[in-house]
Amino acid sequence: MEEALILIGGSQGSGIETSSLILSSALVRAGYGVLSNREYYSNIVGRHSYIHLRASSSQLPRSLTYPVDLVAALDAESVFFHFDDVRRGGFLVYDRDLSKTKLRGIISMEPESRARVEGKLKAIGAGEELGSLALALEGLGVRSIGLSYGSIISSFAEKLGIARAEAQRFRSSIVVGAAAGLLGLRQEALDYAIDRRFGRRPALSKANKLLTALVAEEVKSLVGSPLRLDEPSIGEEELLLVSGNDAVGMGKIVGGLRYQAYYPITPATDESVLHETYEALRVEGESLGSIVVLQTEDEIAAVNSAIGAALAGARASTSTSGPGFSLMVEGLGWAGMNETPLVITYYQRGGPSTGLPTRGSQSDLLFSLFASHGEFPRAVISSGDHLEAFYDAIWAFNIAEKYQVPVIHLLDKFLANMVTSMPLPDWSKIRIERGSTLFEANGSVKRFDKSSVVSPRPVIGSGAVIWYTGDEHNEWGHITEDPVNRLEMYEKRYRKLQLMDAEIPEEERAIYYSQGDEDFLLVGWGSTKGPALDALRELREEGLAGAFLQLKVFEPFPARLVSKVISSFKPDRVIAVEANIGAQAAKVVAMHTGHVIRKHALKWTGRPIYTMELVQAVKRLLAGSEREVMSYGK
Amino acid sequence: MEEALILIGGSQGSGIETSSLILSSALVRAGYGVLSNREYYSNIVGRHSYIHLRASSSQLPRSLTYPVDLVAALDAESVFFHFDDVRRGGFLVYDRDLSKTKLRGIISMEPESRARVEGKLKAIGAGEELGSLALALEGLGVRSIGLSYGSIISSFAEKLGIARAEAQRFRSSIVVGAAAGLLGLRQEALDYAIDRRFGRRPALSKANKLLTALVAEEVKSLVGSPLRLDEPSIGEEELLLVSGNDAVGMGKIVGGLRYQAYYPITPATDESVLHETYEALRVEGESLGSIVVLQTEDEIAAVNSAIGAALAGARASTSTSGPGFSLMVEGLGWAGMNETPLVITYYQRGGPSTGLPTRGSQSDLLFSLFASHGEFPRAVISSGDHLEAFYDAIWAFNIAEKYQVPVIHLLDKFLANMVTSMPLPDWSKIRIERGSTLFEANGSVKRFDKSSVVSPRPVIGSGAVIWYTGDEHNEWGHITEDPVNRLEMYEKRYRKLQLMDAEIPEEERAIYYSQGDEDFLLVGWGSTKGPALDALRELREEGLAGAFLQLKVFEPFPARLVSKVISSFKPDRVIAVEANIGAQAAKVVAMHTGHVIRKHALKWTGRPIYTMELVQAVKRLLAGSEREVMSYGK
Amino acid sequence: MASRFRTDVWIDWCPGCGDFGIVAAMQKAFAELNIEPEKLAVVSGIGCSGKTPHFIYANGVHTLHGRGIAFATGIKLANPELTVVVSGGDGDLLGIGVAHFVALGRRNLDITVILHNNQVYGLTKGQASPTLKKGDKPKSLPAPNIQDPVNPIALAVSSGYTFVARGYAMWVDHLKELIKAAIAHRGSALVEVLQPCVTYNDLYTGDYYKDRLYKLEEEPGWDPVVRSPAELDEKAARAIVKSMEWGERIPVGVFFVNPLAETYEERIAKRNPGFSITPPARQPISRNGGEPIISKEEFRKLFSDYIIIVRG
Amino acid sequence: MASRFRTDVWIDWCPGCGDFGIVAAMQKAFAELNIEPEKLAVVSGIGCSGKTPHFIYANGVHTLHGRGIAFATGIKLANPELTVVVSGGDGDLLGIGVAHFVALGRRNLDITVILHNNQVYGLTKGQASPTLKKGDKPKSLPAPNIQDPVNPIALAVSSGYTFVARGYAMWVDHLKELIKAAIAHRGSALVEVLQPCVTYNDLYTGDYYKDRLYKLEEEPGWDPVVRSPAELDEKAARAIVKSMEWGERIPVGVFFVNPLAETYEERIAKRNPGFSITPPARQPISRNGGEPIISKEEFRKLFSDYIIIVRG
Ligand SMILES: Cc1ncc(C[n+]2csc(CCOP(=O)(O)OP(=O)(O)O)c2C)c(N)n1
Ligand SMILES: Cc1ncc(C[n+]2csc(CCOP(=O)(O)OP(=O)(O)O)c2C)c(N)n1
Ligand code: SF4
Ligand code: SF4
Ligand SMILES: [Mg+2]
Ligand SMILES: [Mg+2]
Repeated sequence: MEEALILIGGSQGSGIETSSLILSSALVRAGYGVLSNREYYSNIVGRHSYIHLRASSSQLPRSLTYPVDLVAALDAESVFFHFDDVRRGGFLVYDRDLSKTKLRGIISMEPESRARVEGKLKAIGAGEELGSLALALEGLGVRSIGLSYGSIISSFAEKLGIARAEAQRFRSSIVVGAAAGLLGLRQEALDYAIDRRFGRRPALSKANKLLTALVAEEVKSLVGSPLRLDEPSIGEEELLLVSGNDAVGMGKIVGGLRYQAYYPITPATDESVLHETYEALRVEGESLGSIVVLQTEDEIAAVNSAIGAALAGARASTSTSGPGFSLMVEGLGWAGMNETPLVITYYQRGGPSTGLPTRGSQSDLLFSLFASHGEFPRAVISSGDHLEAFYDAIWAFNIAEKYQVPVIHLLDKFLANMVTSMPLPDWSKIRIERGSTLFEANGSVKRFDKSSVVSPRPVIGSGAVIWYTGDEHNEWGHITEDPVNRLEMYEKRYRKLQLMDAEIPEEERAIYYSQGDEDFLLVGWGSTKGPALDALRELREEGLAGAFLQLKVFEPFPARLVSKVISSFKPDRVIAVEANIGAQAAKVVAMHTGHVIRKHALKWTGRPIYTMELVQAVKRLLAGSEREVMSYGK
Repeated sequence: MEEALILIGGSQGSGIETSSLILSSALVRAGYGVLSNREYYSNIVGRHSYIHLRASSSQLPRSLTYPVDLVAALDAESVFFHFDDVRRGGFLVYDRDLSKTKLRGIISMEPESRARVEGKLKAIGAGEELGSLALALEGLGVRSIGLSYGSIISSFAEKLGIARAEAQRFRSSIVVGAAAGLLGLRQEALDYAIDRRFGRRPALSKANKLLTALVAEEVKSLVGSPLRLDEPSIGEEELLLVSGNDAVGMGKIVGGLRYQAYYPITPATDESVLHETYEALRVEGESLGSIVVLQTEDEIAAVNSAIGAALAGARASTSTSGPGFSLMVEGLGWAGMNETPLVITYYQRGGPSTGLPTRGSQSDLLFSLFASHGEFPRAVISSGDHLEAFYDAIWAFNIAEKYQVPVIHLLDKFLANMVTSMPLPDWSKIRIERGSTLFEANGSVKRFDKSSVVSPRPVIGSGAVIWYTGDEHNEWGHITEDPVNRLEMYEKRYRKLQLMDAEIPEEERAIYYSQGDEDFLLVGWGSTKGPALDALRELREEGLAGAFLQLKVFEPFPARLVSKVISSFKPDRVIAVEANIGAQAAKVVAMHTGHVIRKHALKWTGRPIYTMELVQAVKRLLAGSEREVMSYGK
Repeated sequence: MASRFRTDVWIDWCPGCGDFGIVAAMQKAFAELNIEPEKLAVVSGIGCSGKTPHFIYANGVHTLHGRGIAFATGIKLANPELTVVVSGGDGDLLGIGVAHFVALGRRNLDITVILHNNQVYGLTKGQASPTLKKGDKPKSLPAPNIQDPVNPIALAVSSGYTFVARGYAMWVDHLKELIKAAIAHRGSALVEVLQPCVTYNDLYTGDYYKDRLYKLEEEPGWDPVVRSPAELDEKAARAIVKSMEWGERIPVGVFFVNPLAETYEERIAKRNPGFSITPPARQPISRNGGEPIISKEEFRKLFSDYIIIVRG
Repeated sequence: MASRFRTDVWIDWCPGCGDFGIVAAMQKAFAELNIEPEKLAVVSGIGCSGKTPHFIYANGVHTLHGRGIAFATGIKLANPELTVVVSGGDGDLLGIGVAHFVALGRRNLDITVILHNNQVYGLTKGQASPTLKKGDKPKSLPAPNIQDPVNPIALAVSSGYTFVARGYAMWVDHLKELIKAAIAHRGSALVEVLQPCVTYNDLYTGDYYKDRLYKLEEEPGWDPVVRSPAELDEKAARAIVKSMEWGERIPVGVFFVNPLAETYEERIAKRNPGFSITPPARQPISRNGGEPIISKEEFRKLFSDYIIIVRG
């Protein structure tokens, strides 16, 4: 097979994240491209979670889709949740010991979900028990592989010479072994992956290797390796295996981050944890610098202390998601008023309010564009994939310092938690641009000199003496309410929008994917990029040729380019693709260009947009529908 | 004269607010309509402040304009600031004792302003001293009336039999007397106004009456009453003399406010102070209810405690301006998520950040529309004048409860601090509509029953048992992450936008002022209404017939009506009039209708839009200009 | 019966979590106090602890991180007839929400706060909370904590809470009694609960507490109650000093009670007697199906200071 | 010379305002400590007090209401070589900003906080601030205050500030010495200043303070310094008890000093020694005019845990 789609399910806390990491590493080691997403509840232990993974022999995957080739379940709940995610001819690996488990016994399943699963079971004529479901699936063309996880653990314990209870700790490796067996993954790759994860604790390495090998063999002996992937043809010699949080975190570090403040929040925290881990920037015993990472008392302190650090000259940022950003907007305005290079990394999750804390959305675009009272320039950049996120993290700092504006780097939970095999960034594309930041200066300086739109910025500690205030101020940074100063200073700041618009190429702010022959256009942003491009590829195979316009920078908005592209299509052939209900990017387009995009493919269940549902949605939209709501995913 | 324009200047803390109140009351008593604005620095004592007042014999004025007929100055700074605000043929009343005061001696004047005044003095050939300026003005056709305030106080002290030092306390009444004299205002009206203000302290009443009469006589003996107003023809028997804060505060009380939380902030506090004063709702010893007014520890507590009160069934609100609202957005989102009838009264001031705390703007429209992460319905209502503000305060509660949405009532500092003579509201227009709020219920209730877009809302304490959470929830208000529930519950909430749009007549959301013969259109909102209508009247006299479209409700936006009106004009004959730099309402129009309004008359100095400058701006825009920036006012 | 206060929502805390004990104690306390679920509001912030209201059959308001007290304040003031209990995490109440925590004490509003002190941010995976001691390194931290802790008891006493106690999540019946006393007390009450977090906190475990906890009420001569105004400062100081005891012996029980202070409700009612007659939230605001309760004539009288009789 | 620290911005406080004394004391203290204005950052919140930085010739950062400490924290951590002084109102620091006030103490970061305690919100026209006592009715209040006050000294000591003092705005030289000591102290320092607000507060006036204030240093036997770890709790408790003294006699001077505690800077440097070599804000982040300081090869090594060598 050219590619494989795998779903691994188990309860929160049961180890499937590690399993997925090992499986992904092994696949990458063996030459495949990998993309995986993790879905989980806002819960520490007990609720259902799963990994949805795509491995490809021919490319680095950029989207996920259903159905999958394999569901490997650690518990009964995963089977009840996902049995209908498997394709005909696909496989289900489950724990035969749980055959008698009844749906109604799964207390961790929310009543709404349980009721629906119940209906589904009825529909396919399955009984309430797991065993009966496995049987019914066979009838539907899904091959159920019931292993006795208990016996596996027993024989594993015996072989390793450890107690059975201790052996249970390794239980999650069963699904890794099963997947490896079905995929025909070579053991060297698996061992490499396990060493990579547990290398510093050889006993764990050894145990995991043994258990996965054992299960892989058992599975192979039962069914062979029916999901064997084609020989890989990707041709990378090394790949990073990173989440979106990691990619941004690394980008910031390369970009010169020296101060990161945060208050814990899903799905942003992991980025700051990476910074904590690398705070000493130690390479072979030598330190390349030091990053201060401060866990603050709240997000208000996070943003404001980051502004303080920026005033002192550090590249400073804070990372958060919606609830945290909502608390940061007053600080954002101060930064805008004081022309401070602040970077806020904003991972959108399902809102409003606490919403779906561990699920994704693209519902904060308009908020990030207009947050805080009054008017001031800002930049808002959204990244379409991990590699973009890496570069954009650096770009955000450059824009912030060159134009002395706050920059919001907009990401989402999808990207944050998806783990991908990413090529090493191209160093020739990376520049550090600090604009007119001054580290040496002397005595009192007009911080807000009106003679240029961007005034030289001596940092505090440079030797200059300067003043800042959130009040309207004169060139010295002292308060003044004089109306003429107000007129000019306000406009000086606002003009930076024009300056950015003039200096940053529109082609970097909106990316047009076209072969020139398309008769419809998808307009999307952020993590819709992958599914949109993949959907277009599929649609083209079916004879429907569409182009993609990726909106990347929303402020300064590339209005001319966007206008040009959109007006080259018939109005009823332009479709906005967004993970929200309001078609927010489409609103921004209308605001800047007057083009009202009337066709929308939307999703707001908190789960990613999958390629196959987007394909369907686009077809229906092209056939006349005005609005398609996607909703696949548990 | 049909009307008079008066400017009274003095330093902050010197009593001009009281002077203006007395003068206004007297004018109203005498049958005139009055509108006045107060400009002041963010300072307690010492900086320059002034009142700009329009009195009319034929109507209740709705805008202010320059030049004025009279500048009456309590101090030298006021003369230096305002000498060029007087029309040719107009009057300056000043303190002759200060003739030797030099511009450079006025330390309270900001350097930017001083430099500009210096230039102006040079330009008219005046020297640095006040006396020299007064002289120069005479040459320019302004009649300078130099009174010795010192001698006035002395003879007043003598007449009253009090010490000279004590007599100084009444100094600010000199300008009242001077204005009264020039206007030929009858003493009965003045006495009435003074009694109204000091009635409970007869000694003060007596003193003020004496001093004003004394000065009025002196002025009359010098120049007569050259600014005598025509016989009034307005025909109201009673009028309210209220600020915008008062109008909103009274509206809320009539609307049933029972809980008001606030944290002090200009220019919102005065509304809450009114509520504190009237918390017992006592009429002739009998109490009609009780309002809890809570000064909280911050704005976060203000908004969230108001939500709590709303859950318990009280009509609850909080009032603030930009910095406070910035801290409220997280709470706003919770209210949206939980379908809570919360009213936030939002007085826009000059931003961004602390900005110009005591000046006005219309720069928070987009923020109020998109504040808080995630998507949820809200209503955003802006009032065009005091009477609207009164009715809208009630309307806001009705919408909030009928649709169970947070409502933002958008006002601005201009309206908040302008004092006007307002007719008593028409009781037949007032309804209290509480929608499906339930005060009696029983046991556990599905608070978010999906069977209707707006579910019945039992208040806490009604006898029901209900749950709320900022997380996505099921019909019972319990957390669920189920994707199908999410799909439906999210849309249930969002549909309220459609429902409001369907049920609230578009004609109440956008008001079209037209005689049917216009060939250009002004589009404005909030307190631009008055200047826009008055400017149109003047323009019509000059043969330019324009219509006015007042945008009143921005969410749910009256897109069809607005589209219809705008498209009935040539695109280059549509002009947005706004007190901001971004033409924010125009952006909202584009977002909803695709109509891009390309001509803008804008002002962001923090001072109100004056009729005469709008007239000029519109003329230039009609003649081809794309953008006119207004900036009149000190 | 406490079961009356159960819901059928599955409790998704980690097996063994101390929060189970807290909910059980709350349910029992409500039952024994004979509170009607309809007249009770349980308000929480965000965190593992924040989920509490969903597990209790009573009006439940699961609010924002750190803001439970602010919501509760509005509920209570709008309808003082309700019993209002706030349940929150240590991060929630003492970190992001500490301004409201302090403000409640200063008001002495009749609300009971139950503080789940597990020394970590549970729901975000075990970061240090404001009560974790400097130098402590529970398993979820990569390096020892470098901030000093806040002391909830001392902070509460000095903020003006008039009932301050500490319980232990695993001593459900003892905790229940503290909660009952706190609710019965008129004024702001804090019950800090030592709550083992089995997943992230391997320092302050059940084992840790087992040998160290002792009950103040069993301490000879311990009398936390302020019996005359003159005693106030001394009793407060003693409570604070007592609260510093943390080591071989850790006290639980009642640290401080001041029954003499006026509640906020009483303070308001003094100024505005109407407040205590009908709760603001339950006053009629309209009549005849939509007319405002204030007629035009009453408006005229109420705001006569603003009205000018024109004699043109 | 203190005049070196003056600016030519007109000071627009009310004539007679205590804030004049505070600025004068600050300027003198800076001069006598020989601090370079270029290496000094004066950070404030919003209020009358918030305007302070504009009147001082040194880097000035006039921030948001309640947030001065948060800004200052970032400045100090990014460049620990700077002297950082926060000047804020009582509403600012103890009301809306109290979470940051507490957090600073918990960190013991080397920042000095000067608290303008005038018992009112000056700039918004005299509402009660968190330090106003219950029952007090200064002329700006329509009715007596109904909330209990917070005690800044007690709160600072219990939050972990390692230098805690109180001065009086009108005793400029005495105050100056306190400020000097606070700045010289390594760690979080609070100087509360009793500051008459002549416009709104007619209770706590110069006259009021005149006969009541006394200096702790003149009190026989008063020793606020913690000289060994064993003394810590006792000295802290004594400071807190002392701070409750408010009536016929009101103490000013140093309440508490703990020179033994590690500063936050030291705590970080332990984990990350690079921090104390070059301040983060002053480290080069690029070379050759734009290349990142981290080369691709170094990136590969730094993040080797994330790199997979493909053996396809
Ligand atoms: C404004 C905001 N910031 C951050 C979060 C993320 N968050 C959720 S729970 C939590 C901490 C919970 O810790 P604690 O209050 O101690 O409660 P526990 O989970 O330990 O019961 C945080 C930071 C949030 N929900 N809202
Ligand atoms: C977020 C926010 N809320 C409210 C205000 C309005 N405000 C300005 S100054 C002030 C109070 C100042 O009191 P305090 O901190 O005691 O300082 P003082 O004026 O007494 O020196 C307030 C509430 C603001 N600027 N920002
Ligand atoms: S993480 Fe800790 S506090 Fe949260 S449920 Fe688990 S054990 Fe309880
Ligand atoms: S209002 Fe009070 S604190 Fe503010 S400047 Fe005047 S006297 Fe000083
Ligand atoms: Mg906790
Ligand atoms: Mg103050």
